[in-house]
Amino acid sequence: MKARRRFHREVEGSDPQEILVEIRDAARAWVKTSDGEVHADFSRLPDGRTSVILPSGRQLAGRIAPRPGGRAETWVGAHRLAIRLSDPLRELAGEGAVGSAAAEIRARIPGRVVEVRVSAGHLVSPGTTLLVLEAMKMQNEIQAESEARVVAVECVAGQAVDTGAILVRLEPRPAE
Amino acid sequence: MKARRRFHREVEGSDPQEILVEIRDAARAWVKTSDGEVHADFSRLPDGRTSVILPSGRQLAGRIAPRPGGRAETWVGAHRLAIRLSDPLRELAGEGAVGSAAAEIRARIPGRVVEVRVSAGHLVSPGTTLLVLEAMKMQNEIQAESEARVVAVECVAGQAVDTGAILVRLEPRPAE
Amino acid sequence: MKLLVANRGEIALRIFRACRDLGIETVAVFSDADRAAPHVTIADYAVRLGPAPATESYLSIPRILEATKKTGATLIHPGYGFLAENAAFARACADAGLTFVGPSPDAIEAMGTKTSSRVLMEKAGVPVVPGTTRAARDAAELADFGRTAGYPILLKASAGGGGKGMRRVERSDDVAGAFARASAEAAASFGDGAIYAEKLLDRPRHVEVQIAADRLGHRIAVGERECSIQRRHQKVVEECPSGAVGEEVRAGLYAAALAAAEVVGYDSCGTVEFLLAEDGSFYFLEMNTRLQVEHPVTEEVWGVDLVSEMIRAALGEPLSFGPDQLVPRGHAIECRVYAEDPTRGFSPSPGVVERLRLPEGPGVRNDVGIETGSTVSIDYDPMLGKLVVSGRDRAQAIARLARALEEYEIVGVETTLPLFRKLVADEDFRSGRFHTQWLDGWLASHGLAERAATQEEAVFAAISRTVDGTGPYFVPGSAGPPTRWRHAARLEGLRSTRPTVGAPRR
Amino acid sequence: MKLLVANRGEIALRIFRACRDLGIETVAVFSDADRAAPHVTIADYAVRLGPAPATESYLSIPRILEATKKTGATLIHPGYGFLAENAAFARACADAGLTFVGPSPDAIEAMGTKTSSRVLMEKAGVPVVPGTTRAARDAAELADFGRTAGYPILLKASAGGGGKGMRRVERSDDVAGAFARASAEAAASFGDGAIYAEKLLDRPRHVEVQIAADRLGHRIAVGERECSIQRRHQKVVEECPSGAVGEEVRAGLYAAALAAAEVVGYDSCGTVEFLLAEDGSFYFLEMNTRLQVEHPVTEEVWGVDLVSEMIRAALGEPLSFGPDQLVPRGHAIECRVYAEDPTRGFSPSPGVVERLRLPEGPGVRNDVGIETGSTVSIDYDPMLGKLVVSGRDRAQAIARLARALEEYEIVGVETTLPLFRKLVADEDFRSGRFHTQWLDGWLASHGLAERAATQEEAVFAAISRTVDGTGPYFVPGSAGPPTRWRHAARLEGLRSTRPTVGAPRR
Repeated sequence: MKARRRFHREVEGSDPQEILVEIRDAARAWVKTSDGEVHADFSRLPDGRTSVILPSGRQLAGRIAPRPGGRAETWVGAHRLAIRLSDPLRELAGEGAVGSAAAEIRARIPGRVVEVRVSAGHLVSPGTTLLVLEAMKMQNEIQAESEARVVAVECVAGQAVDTGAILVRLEPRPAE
Repeated sequence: MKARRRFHREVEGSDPQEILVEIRDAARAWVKTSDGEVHADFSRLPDGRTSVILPSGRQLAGRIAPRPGGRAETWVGAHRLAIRLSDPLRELAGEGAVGSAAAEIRARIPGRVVEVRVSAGHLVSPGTTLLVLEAMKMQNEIQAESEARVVAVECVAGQAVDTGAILVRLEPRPAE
Repeated sequence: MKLLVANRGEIALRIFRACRDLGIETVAVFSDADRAAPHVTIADYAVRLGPAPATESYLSIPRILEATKKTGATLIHPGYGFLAENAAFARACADAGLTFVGPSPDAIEAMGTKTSSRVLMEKAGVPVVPGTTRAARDAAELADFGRTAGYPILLKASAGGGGKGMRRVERSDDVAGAFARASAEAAASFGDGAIYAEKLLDRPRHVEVQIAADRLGHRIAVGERECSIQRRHQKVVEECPSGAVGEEVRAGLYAAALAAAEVVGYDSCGTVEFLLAEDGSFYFLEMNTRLQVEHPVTEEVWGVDLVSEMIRAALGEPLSFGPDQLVPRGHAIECRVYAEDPTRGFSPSPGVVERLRLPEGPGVRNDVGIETGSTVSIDYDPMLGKLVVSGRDRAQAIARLARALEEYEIVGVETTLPLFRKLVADEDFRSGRFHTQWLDGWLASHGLAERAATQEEAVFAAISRTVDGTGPYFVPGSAGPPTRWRHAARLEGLRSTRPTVGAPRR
Repeated sequence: MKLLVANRGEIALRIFRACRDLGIETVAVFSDADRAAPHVTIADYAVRLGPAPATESYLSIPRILEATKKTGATLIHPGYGFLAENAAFARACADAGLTFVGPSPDAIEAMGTKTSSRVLMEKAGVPVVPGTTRAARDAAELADFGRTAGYPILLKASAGGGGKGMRRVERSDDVAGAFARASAEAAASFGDGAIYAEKLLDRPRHVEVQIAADRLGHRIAVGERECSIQRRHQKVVEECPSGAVGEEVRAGLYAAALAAAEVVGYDSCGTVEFLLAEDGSFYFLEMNTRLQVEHPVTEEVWGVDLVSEMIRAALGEPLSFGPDQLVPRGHAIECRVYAEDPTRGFSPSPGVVERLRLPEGPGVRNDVGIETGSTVSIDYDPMLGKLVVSGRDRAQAIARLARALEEYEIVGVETTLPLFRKLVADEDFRSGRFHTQWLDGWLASHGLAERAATQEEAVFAAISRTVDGTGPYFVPGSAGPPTRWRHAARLEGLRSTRPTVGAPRR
């Protein structure tokens, strides 16, 4: 088993850090970061996780769980961690840019729209309730997360909506 | 999902009992035994077991675990049970005759072809190694299951193959 | 003998375990959403009720009674939620000649409407929170109460429980809107939109007393539980005993709880809930005439099996302990593990449980209703299970809770586990300084976002992704040097929900 | 602070859990056979020792000491087995400046040789089983003892434990052969072939007393355990308390155990084992100067955490309880789940654990060292883990044990679970009528073969096989008489590591 990959770790407020990995054999990986080079021991676990032992003896076991939209969750032990590893080679190969100017509020679970509180043109602030969605027998108030203007409301009260359905389109506006 | 199979339950000291099973749809099976006919509800469980609910409401969950030498263990709940079910139809027809005339040997998991041992025109017998596939760090010998002639080899040594990839095409020939 | 559990999830499993201990056969009922659920596949018998919606399955009295006929079940346990506090159901069971494992229909009815139970308690001399004593006809009636008693007030569903149909109201302008929403929610949850109002106590604790009783006249208070860690009036963490209760208050609570149970001739296991003010005064909230979600903390500390006792009592047998035979020991804490996203306002997170790893070892008890591969449906309450830890004292219980939470893995749906991991490290929680409004404030001021990876963890992630990319699990294909098309294959693998699905055929 | 566990399997996990409770970081060591084992993948740090054979890994003192240096571990816990009762190891740890979590090397040494410990006990006034007081030079010496004391006698390894190097001898003709075999076995197991002889008591019970002590002079007897269910002198089921011990005998056992511990200045957790005769007289067997496999039953009944106490004591802290603060409650039973085939003379059954489902719920504690997919190696003791159940009394504990055993699934290797399922239903076991030779007799007269499928189960099997055959899972042909071509299909399925490889689509 041999492989080599180059990752960029994206850290907010600073330049991405490069992490270079070479799998040397079935149990050894060579890793180069801005801190230097290390040899690490790794093992695939029977449940699909990977265990890595660093030169210090530090042992980490976890897995990368793929998610829709090309995302992946990084789990170490029982924790899901915040980390962004991009792969510049891949990006060259054609992955589209994620993110756009207009925010779309989507249903994260299937449910029924009970009430719509805003309409196009409304200015909303963090915490403003946009609409109420009933799901799993609970009334969930869907709220704005930032200062924004409502561009369009894409649902009506009483409507059943599926996961991912766009409910409201917002456009960012600067906080006053 | 439709299938029909006829089993002989071998019971020591008496004649084998016939059990006929027809899978009618994704959740219903029709079963005929010497006791009569019943419709049973079944469901595949996420862990690979099967749950069956008989007309009386009796629920049984368990699995058939394949074992060396063509044996299979029958587990119901936490118990492994003593039971012998043979399949006379399969014995008459041979495995290769089920379905189409030409058998396709496919990869069931992704791997790498290490070695190809046959080429088109070869006559093979049950147990003849057709090729060696490396997957999950193990070398797996892929063998013929019945008397057959190699129609085509669809892979080369060193090639990475994906789940479902056709490796070799066979055509049945009668046993001598 | 067969017992049918008219419920699902962890509580059905809990009751089945008690049945096995007592040598009683188990009968599960299920909706189409639950055909493959653990409560079905562990049962001796199982009967389909109907489609996923509860009204057509777990709330359908005729179908449940039909299931008892089909299987010959003579005992029926309602669990909690669904039909557990439905007097008509208890009556229908009795009419069908079944033994209902719970109190009499009259007791359920008397305690079932919060407004009428408050009147009952006042008569019995049990203190109640100031509030209206009947369902409000309109918002104006509630606003009247607000003016008299002073804001904030709390709107509550007469038929309610579990925080549903409950709304805190700060000023008279908000009464109408809150009434409408609470009433709609109550109607949806309980089939009854009746709402009444109570004065909101400042920083009270929720303390409740466990009652165990039989049909031979024995009735015992089996300790109290501390349930003040609540999110919007829904319990999140429960403990036994309560650190806020001294011996004198405890004696008062027991006496009040036994008086409440006495009034309705209570002869099963049940719980009397109180609000405890900072000055030690307490007020009757309601009596839950059923098995409580958080019963395990009492079981661990008091060494009893409440579900077995409940079944024995229903069969006419005496409690297996007398009032002086029980001695509490140590401390127990329960965390309710929900499929909710604590970083997004606890919105429900249905989906497939890709990976489940339960904590084990000393002081750990798991009551869960899922297994790896289970589908968490949007049709029901999103509770996955309960983690219950116990220890010699509260400090050891907390240490073990922290340890168990580090072992507890659920991947695939969002859960409340990250909340508990933060809570268990919180100084106020550790020192027991909290009240029923505490968690809402804590949540407003504490982030639950994922921790940023350390450098070591980043190295782990990079290695793991590289290994996955070349290994047999994640992305099919050879382990050779990357080329552009193979990268595409990896991306494809990442996008698919299952590691081996969707890669382009080569 | 970091603690290294010089062990593997369930006991390493048990000790790590105590470390987490105490806020101590965990260091695992492992052989090449255990790289992917749970005790490694749960640890904060992990260090490879060497190849699979224990002599090159878990028994290698230099490599273990090296691992403490590499990781900065200052505490070391030996678990049980391996180096747990090796005084040289304890000394080497002290010399390296490490804190050994266990008693002093002198105490280990004094109790390590059974013959010398017997002499010590006699001096301290603790009754010992009549026997020789030094290692036999030859068979004749043992035969002399047999003539004097009367047969049967028991040959035992001076350095021994766990039934190894032990032989029952019925008559003088058999002494020479038994001595040769016992000595060879002892040499292989302990590196010391010394053998002595004891009079064999008729139908005795094995009862042992748990000692908890610290380095400040506190020493407490924490109840007794009943370990009479043995197979060839190896414990199989353990309980707390012992049903054979009345208050008077119990007081005598505690006093004798404390006297034994006193003699060697014992300052950690340890166990003093006794044989209890039917008339209530008891005899010192040996003292195990380490954590005992069956310590959890004491923990459950007495509400203590013996491993935490052991670590605290090693750090110079006092026991966290006084002699009068502990009150036992209820009853606990432990079953040792081994990868052994009880239908084939308990031969080891290495292999891959295809499926593991642990029992859960009230009264169930799991201490296991495997997970689904784990490989059970032939290199080590085949214990997979321990099932520990507790209840209000022995009857409830037994009911819960039966329930837990019905939930406990291990597929892929043979285990002792079928034995426990039969035992738990046995009248003699249920009524507590057994002694150390009882199980051997029971096994000789009770079959453990699989139960024949009922007609309902046959229907299940037929449906399941049909569904499997059309679904994504591989099922080899029927279990009927093999034919040529089907045989090949089976071979093919078998040679692949996973059942789904390579079989042609049908």
